[in-house]
Amino acid sequence: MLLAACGCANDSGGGVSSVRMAAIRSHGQLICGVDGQVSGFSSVAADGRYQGFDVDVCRAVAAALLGSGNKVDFRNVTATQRFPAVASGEIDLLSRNSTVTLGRDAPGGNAMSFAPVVFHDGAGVMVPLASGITSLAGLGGKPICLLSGATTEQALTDGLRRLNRRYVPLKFSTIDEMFGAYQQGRCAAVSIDRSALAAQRTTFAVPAAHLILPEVLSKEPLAPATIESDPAWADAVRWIVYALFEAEEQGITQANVAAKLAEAKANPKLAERRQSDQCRRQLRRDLSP
Amino acid sequence: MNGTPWWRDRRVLPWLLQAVVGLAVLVLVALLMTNLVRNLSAAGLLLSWRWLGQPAGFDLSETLLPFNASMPYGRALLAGLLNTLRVIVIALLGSSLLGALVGMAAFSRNGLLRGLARVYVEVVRNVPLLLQLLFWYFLVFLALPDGRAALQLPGLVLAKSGLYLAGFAGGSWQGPQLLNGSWQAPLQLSVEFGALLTGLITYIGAFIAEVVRGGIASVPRGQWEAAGSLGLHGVATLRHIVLPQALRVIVPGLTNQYISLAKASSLALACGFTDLYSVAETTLNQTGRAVEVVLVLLAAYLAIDLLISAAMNGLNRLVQVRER
Amino acid sequence: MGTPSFPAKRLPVAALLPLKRLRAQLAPTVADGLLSLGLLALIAWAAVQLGGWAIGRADWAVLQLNSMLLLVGRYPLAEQWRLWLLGALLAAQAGLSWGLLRAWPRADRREQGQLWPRHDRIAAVLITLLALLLPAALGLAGALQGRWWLLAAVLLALRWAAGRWGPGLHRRTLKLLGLLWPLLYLLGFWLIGGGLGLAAVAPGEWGGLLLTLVMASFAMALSFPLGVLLALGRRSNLPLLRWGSVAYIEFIRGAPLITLLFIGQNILGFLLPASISPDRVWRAAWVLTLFAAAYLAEAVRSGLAAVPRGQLEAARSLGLNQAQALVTVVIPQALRVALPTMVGQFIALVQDTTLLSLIGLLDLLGMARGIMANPEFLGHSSELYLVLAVLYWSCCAALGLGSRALERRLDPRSLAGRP
Amino acid sequence: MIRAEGVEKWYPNGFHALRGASLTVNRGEVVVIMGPSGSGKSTFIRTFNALEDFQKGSITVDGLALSNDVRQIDAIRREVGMVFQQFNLFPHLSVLENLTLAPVLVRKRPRAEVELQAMALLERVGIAEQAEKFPGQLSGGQQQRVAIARALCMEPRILLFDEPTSSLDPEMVREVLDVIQALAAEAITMVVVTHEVRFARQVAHRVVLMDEGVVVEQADPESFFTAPRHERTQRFLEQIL
Repeated sequence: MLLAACGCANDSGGGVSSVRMAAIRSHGQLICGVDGQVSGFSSVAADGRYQGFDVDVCRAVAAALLGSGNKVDFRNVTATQRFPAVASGEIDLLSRNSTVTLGRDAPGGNAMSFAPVVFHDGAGVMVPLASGITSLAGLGGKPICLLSGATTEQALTDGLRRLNRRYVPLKFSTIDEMFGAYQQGRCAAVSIDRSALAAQRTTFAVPAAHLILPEVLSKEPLAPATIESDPAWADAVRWIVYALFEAEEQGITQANVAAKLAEAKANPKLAERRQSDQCRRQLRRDLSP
Repeated sequence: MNGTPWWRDRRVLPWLLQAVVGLAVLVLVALLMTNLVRNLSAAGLLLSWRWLGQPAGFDLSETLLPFNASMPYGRALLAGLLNTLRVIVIALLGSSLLGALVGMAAFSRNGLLRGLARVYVEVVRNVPLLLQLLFWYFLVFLALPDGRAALQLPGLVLAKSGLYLAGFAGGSWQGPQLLNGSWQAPLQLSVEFGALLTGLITYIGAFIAEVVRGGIASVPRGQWEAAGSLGLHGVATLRHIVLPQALRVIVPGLTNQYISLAKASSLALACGFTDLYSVAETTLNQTGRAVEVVLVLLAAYLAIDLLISAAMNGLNRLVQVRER
Repeated sequence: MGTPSFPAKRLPVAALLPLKRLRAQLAPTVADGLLSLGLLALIAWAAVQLGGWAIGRADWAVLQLNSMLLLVGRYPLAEQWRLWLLGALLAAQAGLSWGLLRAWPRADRREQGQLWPRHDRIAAVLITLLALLLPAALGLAGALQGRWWLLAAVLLALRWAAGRWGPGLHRRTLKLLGLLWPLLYLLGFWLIGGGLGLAAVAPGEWGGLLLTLVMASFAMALSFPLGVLLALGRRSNLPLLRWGSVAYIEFIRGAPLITLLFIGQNILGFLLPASISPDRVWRAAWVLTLFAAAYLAEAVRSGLAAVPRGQLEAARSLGLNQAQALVTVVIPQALRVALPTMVGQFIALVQDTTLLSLIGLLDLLGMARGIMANPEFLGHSSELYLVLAVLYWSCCAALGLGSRALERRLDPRSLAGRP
Repeated sequence: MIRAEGVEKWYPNGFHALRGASLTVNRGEVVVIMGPSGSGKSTFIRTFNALEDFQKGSITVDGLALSNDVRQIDAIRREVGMVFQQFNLFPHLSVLENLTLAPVLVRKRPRAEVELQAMALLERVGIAEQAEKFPGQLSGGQQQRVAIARALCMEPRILLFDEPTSSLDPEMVREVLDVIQALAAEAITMVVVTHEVRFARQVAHRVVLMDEGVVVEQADPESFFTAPRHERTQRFLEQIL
């Protein structure tokens, strides 16, 4: 199934329907936009290699398309730069813990084509334990540090509005500075995705001195995104991501992929296999000039 | 005069050169524009201003214009613009004052004062503004104590939560007061605003000091001597004789500094202040309207520049006329 | 404040006794004396605070641990020898040029024949001290310290050698040596970026001081010819060229750099076909270049305005065509007049590279901001700010000093042959 | 050598500077042009090497008709040297470099050869010892002599002098005029705009009076100064003598 899915995606790229895939092929590299500074999602190791969950998605797509997970040109994009970078065609794929929202998916604005959700996050709030604040309601009228342009901002605004409370937003352009200001005590709380809160808290001198409030302000489904005007390319990415899900469920890894393949070949009645072969033939017919 | 081939005719050549350059620029612009239109339409982002009326969904702090999340983007940008203007106006006055003082200090008889003025100008001008803004915000203002421990001066309290100034409230003069552990005052500024103002004023002030110094130095030495022989003392000479003449040189230099101040105010996002640029970035993020947002930014700053230029040109005319 | 006076009117203090001199400087009047006392107290207080901090609370570990990050960013460790090689070549070239400048003074120079004028001796001692003390003070590893010493040694040795044997060189050889700078420039980009047999290092991996210097030097080198062309365009009597240049210059000068960088990062992609996707670093480099060109054009324009019309006429009447006349006669004179303003713009450009950190690039400031955010070093950002301020200040001040030295060197010639 | 007929010129601001000026200069002849200021004499000789364009009439220089052909203009400028009132030496080049610049760049001659010739020329105008100095370090008279040497270094067939002594201090006028006089003895074709009556009497083969953009009178120096035929010449001479 993994290979089949990859195969489908692989072949559809050779045709004329996806300008972008043709460009990636001729370029020999996948240009992938990542954050580059969020440990766990995308960061740079001491040897200069990119690592993390978002990075792995990029590598998987490159492997499926170009045969090697190393044929990726990683570009760090800020929260502000990410969608214009996709829309303008600068980057082929955005894998930068970006939340799927209606506004970003719908035509007219940040018209993105989102791949399946790869991470379920939610906006959260962290406060110093010493402040005595234990719930969202305690934040009324207080300054809260935010990341400029992140979805958490809207979630927080809505969350407090439901409680009939307002707050003083302090916006920063980088995660680093936002947490810097928070640690210096400028704001009563800091708000961003709970995964990032948890990750950042572990780096604090005394992690236990900070409390992540129980309220989850929003659902933040994170997904890779591609340009909307190239559905074939979006399809390819979607199925590569599905293939990753499938591989994880079936326990297929780089180490045992050859064995699993042999197993699948030994059992020709495997329905999925046939189906995927059909899919491949069909695609070839469709796409051959 | 006849029989000259056109490609060697000096009446034709200038036009030929212009035509070639013009054509090259035209082709380049046409190419870029074609790409722009194609890429924008592919992304469904063809120029449109309807989004200006849609609710912004984000909140802004410290706006002159009342604003909340349900108000439209257009109003958010306007609020940002007003904040930018507020920074520019206050910083403009502050840096002019500081610059004038330091510029005049360069002519003090007191060697120590002269030296300090020189050191201030040389240090501040050669360190990037952005670094200075970060320094003021993270190292100075965020390091302020809060609550009871806050820095208390007559009529002014400096705390991490903000700057509190005395002022008229409810018809009476009121100083900052501590209520339930948080300060209250008729006039409150955020530390972000304070850091931005301090950074801009000290930085631009150093450049203005140089302009002022240059202006005073441009007044011939004979003017000082003439005033001295009339019995005028130093300060009076400066005020009545030298400065009016120096202004002729100073005002054009000031114009440049004011314009660069206006542009430098866009670095507000480095210290967390909500100015036009910062609102524009958030807006871009929410709407994806990169081209429109940039057009708004360019138009706004260009308008501010033109406004300053026009005002300063008026001032310049006044100064030059009085000279005659 | 102290009573203002015209500086030239000051007492001939050198003739007075030291104590009297001090009094004339610090307390010519009672009010001045009080002011001086206050200022002295302020300075003393600041010095005590700073000294106490530097000795007591400052923790330079943040610099020791991050020195390579600040210098070269994420530049691959295995390829860093290329940067050291480039550093050595630059030191060699700088030493060579310095020595030759002294060996070949203009016919009218005062220091003629002096191999080590006083300023040079001071500079040499400073360089030696810096190379010896700074790495040690930062507690760098032995191998790294050795490399810094080597760089300084190469610089001073070649300075000496060039000063010693430079006068014996043929004029033609000297001209060829002048070509070394652009050559080294190209070589530098090759060494940094790789390719042509060297492992490629993508611009995304350059960082810290390296990125700052690459960006600044790239923008300086390219904005220079662009700026000259724009200035010529603005002063041209061909309306299309003039108005085109004016429109460009005023547009760029009217917009804050951050919005232009914003265009480079967010809009440029829409303007280019999908097949062209320049790296984010190069986009920013080009934006900086185009930005600096507009400001440089204004500086050059003022220089061009200072060249009398007769110069062009004289050149044309000798049979030089327009281009030859501009290149050999008008532009060199204009540049000399514009030099101080131009260097001012270059200093501004070095400072402007810090804005790259606002668009997500890891220049020196961007790198430092990342390090400061690391909770491990929380509370020690003062040290970083101080070092950064000193670094930027040195770069800018060095440019300023260099330009003043160059001005002086050109000075006898600038006593123009104008009546 | 030079044949100008009915030259008319309007400046862009509408000023009618030349109103049909005509003049013929023969090979080896020294012509001095005089006239009140604003009479168009400078403009007139500047049309000879196309520093100024003109709208009507024709000019032939050394057999080549001046046209708008840039190649022809360059060819004429190579053969016509010019010395300016303000010297216009290149202040950023040494005296020697001032002389060698054009021959090396325009005539593509080897530098070493040009330098030899330049030194010889500097010797001739009496300032060889200043070759390495810069123009700013020379006196006005020395500068003008360098300018003459610079023009000669291109080996022109015609030399134009545009008020060469007008911006010199009185004591330096002589040294420059001596140089020009020596050149005249070598039978170089020269057109000199000047107010120096004594020079005109001694050196000129022909003196021309220009007024209001036309050539009013031309005659040999003797008759020009002693028996002017034209009423405007008489008035002019009364003013300057």
